[in-house]
Amino acid sequence: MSTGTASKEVTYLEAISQALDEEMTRDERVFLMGEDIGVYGGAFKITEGFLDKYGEWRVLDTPLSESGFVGAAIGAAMMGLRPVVEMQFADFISCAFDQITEVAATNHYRWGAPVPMVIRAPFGGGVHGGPFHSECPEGWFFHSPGLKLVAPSTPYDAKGLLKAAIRDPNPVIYFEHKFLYRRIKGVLPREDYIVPIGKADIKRPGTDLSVITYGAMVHLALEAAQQLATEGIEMEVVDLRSLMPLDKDTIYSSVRKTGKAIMVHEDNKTGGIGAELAALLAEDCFDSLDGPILRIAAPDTPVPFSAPLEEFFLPKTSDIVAAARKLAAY
Amino acid sequence: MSTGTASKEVTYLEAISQALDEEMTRDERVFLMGEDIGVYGGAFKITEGFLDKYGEWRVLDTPLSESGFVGAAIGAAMMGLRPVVEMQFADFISCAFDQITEVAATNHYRWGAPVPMVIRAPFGGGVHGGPFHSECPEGWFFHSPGLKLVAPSTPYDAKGLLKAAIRDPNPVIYFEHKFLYRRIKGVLPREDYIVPIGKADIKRPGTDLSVITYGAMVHLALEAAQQLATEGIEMEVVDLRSLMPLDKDTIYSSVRKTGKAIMVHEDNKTGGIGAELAALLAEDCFDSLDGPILRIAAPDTPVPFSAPLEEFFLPKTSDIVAAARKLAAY
Amino acid sequence: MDRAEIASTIKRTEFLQMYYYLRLTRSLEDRISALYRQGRIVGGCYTSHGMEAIAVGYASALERDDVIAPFHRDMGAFLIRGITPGEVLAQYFGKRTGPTKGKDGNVHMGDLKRGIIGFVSHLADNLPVATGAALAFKIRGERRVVFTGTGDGGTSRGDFHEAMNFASVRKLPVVFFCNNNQYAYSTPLRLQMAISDVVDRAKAYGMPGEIVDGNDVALVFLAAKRAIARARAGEGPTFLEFKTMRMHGHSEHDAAKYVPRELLEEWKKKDPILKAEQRLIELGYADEASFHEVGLRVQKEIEAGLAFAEQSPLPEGKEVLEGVFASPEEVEP
Amino acid sequence: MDRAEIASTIKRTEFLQMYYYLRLTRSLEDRISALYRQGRIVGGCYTSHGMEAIAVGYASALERDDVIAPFHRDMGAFLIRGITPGEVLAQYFGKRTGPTKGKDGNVHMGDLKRGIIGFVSHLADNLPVATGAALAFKIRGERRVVFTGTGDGGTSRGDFHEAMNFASVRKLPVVFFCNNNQYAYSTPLRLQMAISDVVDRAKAYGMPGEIVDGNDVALVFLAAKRAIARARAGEGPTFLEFKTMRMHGHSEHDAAKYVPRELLEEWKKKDPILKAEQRLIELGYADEASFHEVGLRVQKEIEAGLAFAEQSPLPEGKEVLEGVFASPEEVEP
Ligand SMILES: Cc1ncc(C[n+]2csc(CCOP(=O)(O)OP(=O)(O)O)c2C)c(N)n1
Ligand SMILES: Cc1ncc(C[n+]2csc(CCOP(=O)(O)OP(=O)(O)O)c2C)c(N)n1
Ligand SMILES: [Mg+2]
Ligand SMILES: [Mg+2]
Repeated sequence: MSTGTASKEVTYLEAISQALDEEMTRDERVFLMGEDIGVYGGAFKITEGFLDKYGEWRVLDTPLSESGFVGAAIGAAMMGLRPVVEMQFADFISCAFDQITEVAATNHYRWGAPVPMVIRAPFGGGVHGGPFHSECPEGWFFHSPGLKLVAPSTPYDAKGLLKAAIRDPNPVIYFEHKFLYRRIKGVLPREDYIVPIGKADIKRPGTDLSVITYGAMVHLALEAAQQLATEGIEMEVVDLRSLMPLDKDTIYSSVRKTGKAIMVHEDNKTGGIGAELAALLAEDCFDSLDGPILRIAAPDTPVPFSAPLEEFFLPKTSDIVAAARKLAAY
Repeated sequence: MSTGTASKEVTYLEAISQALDEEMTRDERVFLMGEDIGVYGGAFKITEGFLDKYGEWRVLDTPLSESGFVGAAIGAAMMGLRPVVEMQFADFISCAFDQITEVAATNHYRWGAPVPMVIRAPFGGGVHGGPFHSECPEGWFFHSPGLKLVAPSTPYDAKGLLKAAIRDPNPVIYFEHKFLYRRIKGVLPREDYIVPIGKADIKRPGTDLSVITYGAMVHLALEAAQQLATEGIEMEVVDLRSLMPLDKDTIYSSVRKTGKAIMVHEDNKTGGIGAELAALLAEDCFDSLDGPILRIAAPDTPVPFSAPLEEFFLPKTSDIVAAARKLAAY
Repeated sequence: MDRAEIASTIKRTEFLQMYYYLRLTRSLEDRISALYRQGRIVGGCYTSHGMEAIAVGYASALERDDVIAPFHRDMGAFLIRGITPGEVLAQYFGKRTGPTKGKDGNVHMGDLKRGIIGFVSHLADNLPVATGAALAFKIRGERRVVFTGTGDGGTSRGDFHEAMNFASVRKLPVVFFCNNNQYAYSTPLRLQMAISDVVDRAKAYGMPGEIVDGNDVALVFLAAKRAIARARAGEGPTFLEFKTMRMHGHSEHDAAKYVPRELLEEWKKKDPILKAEQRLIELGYADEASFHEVGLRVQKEIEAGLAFAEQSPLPEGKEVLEGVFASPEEVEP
Repeated sequence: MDRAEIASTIKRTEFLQMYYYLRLTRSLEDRISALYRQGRIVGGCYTSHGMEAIAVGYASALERDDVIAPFHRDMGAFLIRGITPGEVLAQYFGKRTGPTKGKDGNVHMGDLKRGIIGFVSHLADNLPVATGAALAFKIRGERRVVFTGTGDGGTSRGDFHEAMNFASVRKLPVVFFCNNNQYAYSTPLRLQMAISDVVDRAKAYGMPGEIVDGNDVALVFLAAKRAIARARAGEGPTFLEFKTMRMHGHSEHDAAKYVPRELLEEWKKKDPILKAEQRLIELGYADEASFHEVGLRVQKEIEAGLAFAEQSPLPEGKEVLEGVFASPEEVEP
């Protein structure tokens, strides 16, 4: 999938690297911390070459201690720097949970000190990573006031949202989907741009129903929409991009237009972001609803390792198509 | 509020103590770990006298290390013991988050070893505890497959659910509401009993609408129901008791009967358990709904310290009454 | 350390200033305890009674530009950094004029302008944060130092380990202390760790450590000075164990029956204010009359503070909704 | 340690058994690496190449009833506890006959019946868990011991600290080791900690520690025996630092360009299999011919295992939904 062909295409992964590189050049307060991001360039090579370019005090390899370096990022942010920390895999964010939810998230509320920092969290399955290299931890942080959360689905959004996150005065968790790293390409503007936090994007307009999703699932939704179009069902694909804050305006106006909504995420179903979306619609758009609000999500289990299990676990394009057909006919 | 007067009443707090005491006597595999639970009897005195009765190897004062002792409980549980650990305040459970969600929750799924343990988490506000002695952390764990969660509202449920939790072969987080400790009394059966995990309880039947709630909010809902009855509105009060698994049968049949539902919890609104309940109803009971699904919850902020702030923050009986009136008239 | 040595390293005005803060801390916290017993303060109430020399000593050793990430028994440090008794009492009353505007309570006071990183209840959580502040100074090449610490109990937490380790690896300008008052709530040291000197914890990080009499403000001050100088010179972190004793219950609601009375009797003799007065007299820096005067001054300031706090407005309920997120202007210079 | 001393403490059969497991580990992991390069194994692929003596040595020192909570480079320990090469390969293939039935991958193999606590990726998480298993033995008065460890990197995590501390305070029957192979992924020891011997970490807990040549299976075995005996006697935990070197990349995808070639050359000479063969010959326990025979036997077992794994069924998709919760029967005796 690509968003253009005129100029040189970059991958989702390269878009992330570019954003980091440009922000570090633009603003000397920006620096990076994480495991193996220096000489190794990071587990996914996002920061390859950065150590040479920016030196060991702006590209810090840390000891293996997520709580320690997230805490350090908070302190550095309060002193005026702009730390961007990398979780080697989003799964390990659980080790820093306390610092994120209790310190970073509440700091400004409690005593007014902003904590402008970014945590990059490579998340998601489809890479045969098993239970601890595939997690979607966004649901936990979605329920932690004081954090902003973003999850881009394209190179354009990946770059623009990371820049916006770095420039935001608040702690932002940036969920980058590992499955998309090298699979999704696009052409990026030459000039500096950001994608504002809190704005969803209609990735495909439609009139019959709305699918609301984010991350890797956006591409499944687009595939599904294409299939459905051949059957005469026009599905609107709303890419949240920002999970916190939610762009309620865009979500509500889409559903008010179509009257029907399907939430799709790769995260476990129960208590996921889809639940909040459904609840918002059931409360605020009830009169516009022409059918039940459906959710498609992973079952409530850890992410399994074996291929047939992971295949079963992950939401599929066909799941979206089937749900959309059912709902369209409602 | 009391559930009987014939025999001696016990507080919610005493009911918890009784459950622990009786289970320790019944089953020598049961033992306790936590900070200051020994000679001090626990911050809330739940285990007062236990050290003398059961000795220092069944009532273990631990170093100040939530991750360490939760991890230790997991190991002891796998070796056949039945640990019950106390968080001094539920707020500090964030320090043990990784052990709970990554190890305890996934262990049986991944390699089949059961982890029969209980984490007692004194939670909730209304006690002027400020941001770190008032939290409702249940939403995070609700989104972590492999954990069971319970939250009793009465002494009867408190005792019966704690016994059920201790006898359960899985990790169970037992949310005990600090505000109820000494404020709620009831008479308990003489004989051994449990309240099964996964069963909600209709605390007051009604026909016009359903309020679905748990913990301290149950008492506000009951007060609201009483007020509403004087206006001719019969509100059914569904006390979830178990947050995971949810008793969908009871919830659905209540809402199918009344056609209207209000979710109430003290936890932050966004991404709380109320969102999942609303989503379930919007998906599975859509045709029975005669109005929007309303949610009453704390705003999306930390729990503030100062009296007028906390008063504003916590859901109130009047909020429930107002919402119910609005919904009844829908 | 003998008289001459101290006289040559601590100036009279410096010592008198510390004495003033010892008395101010003691009197302010005694007043807070009394207000608590009267039911006029809700929520937790942790004091540094009998341990005042630690916070007063280390905070006096810092420069204006330095930063503290204090601990729940460091009232003296807040006062020295410029939080007034009135603000402290406003904080305890949940008033809008307290440093957290009623959002948070008691010793959870933070204020970047005064170089104070706010404390969170989760013990040792502020150690990594302090380390990060020191990292910022190192990255920017500033000669500023961060002073942070926790209790003996707090040293058992993982965050203590991760912070100490990272600070050592990167030789960050941060000083860690442990306020070893023998107990963590009811838990005695022997159930907290299998070592008798907390300072041994530092060996795991190749970090120099020192045991200091935490009840002697002069010694605390000088040890802090040495550690701060080391940090400022780029030589890395130091760990200071201040030996002391918690003289009240964990919080004012706790009668601390688990503490042997003899232990308290013994430590009462080592009271830091008494000790400071002995030193001041020995040094010829002050006499009984001046102590009395300080007492009067302190009382007056506390009464004025109390009046301020009482007259201050409570926040309005709807202020709950303010401040979850920072706005861009707050971070731009 | 000289020949006579070893001869008097390690029996011929014991040593030959360890040699067999060294060879089995090496060959099995070499085969796994080859399969990985052929694209037949997906997911992470971490081997103990060049470090086999550690897991083989310590697991050989344990009794049947003891328990291990291993680390991601402990293949030898899995094999000694009875996981067969076929099961290992089935695990790597995601087959239903692997110890996790396809739910989890690679070295994440657990089986309570064989005394193995499964590994989770989050480094050091299994240390508190191991401590808890030891606590269970202590509470029940059983003379069983738990053996657990992590890498040099893993010792930087808070959970390492909390586990070591708790085990020491309660003198639990657990042995901790650090597999110090100089690197954590690409991170060299000097960026991981400000000490050069990881064993210094133990001083923070008042725990005895020992540095052991991790490439000499005899020395590993004997050090493990001593620590296990101490634990079994109720004298508490020990920390063993096994000095070694990671000879492959972090995972098979990693070319480890960040490791100086000379370092690898140097350590190649200390290969644990070579070292074991030298010892066996010196002791008169075996000769070249018998080494060759072991090689053949091992190859045959691996081929059989591979056939087993290949023929084993994959799980069916819907098995995803099974096993989130345990049923009551599973915990009742
Ligand atoms: C992570 C965490 N767990 C538990 C608590 C509850 N708690 C508050 S203070 C305290 C004891 C602290 O002891 P210590 O660190 O020695 O400090 P002291 O109060 O003795 O000065 C405990 C257990 C907490 N604040 N944080
Ligand atoms: C908490 C956590 N953070 C990050 C990782 C990713 N990771 C896997 S292995 C590894 C390096 C481990 O180094 P070490 O502990 O020295 O063991 P070694 O691989 O060298 O044997 C890292 C960073 C992880 N597994 N767990
Ligand atoms: Mg203490
Ligand atoms: Mg290593």
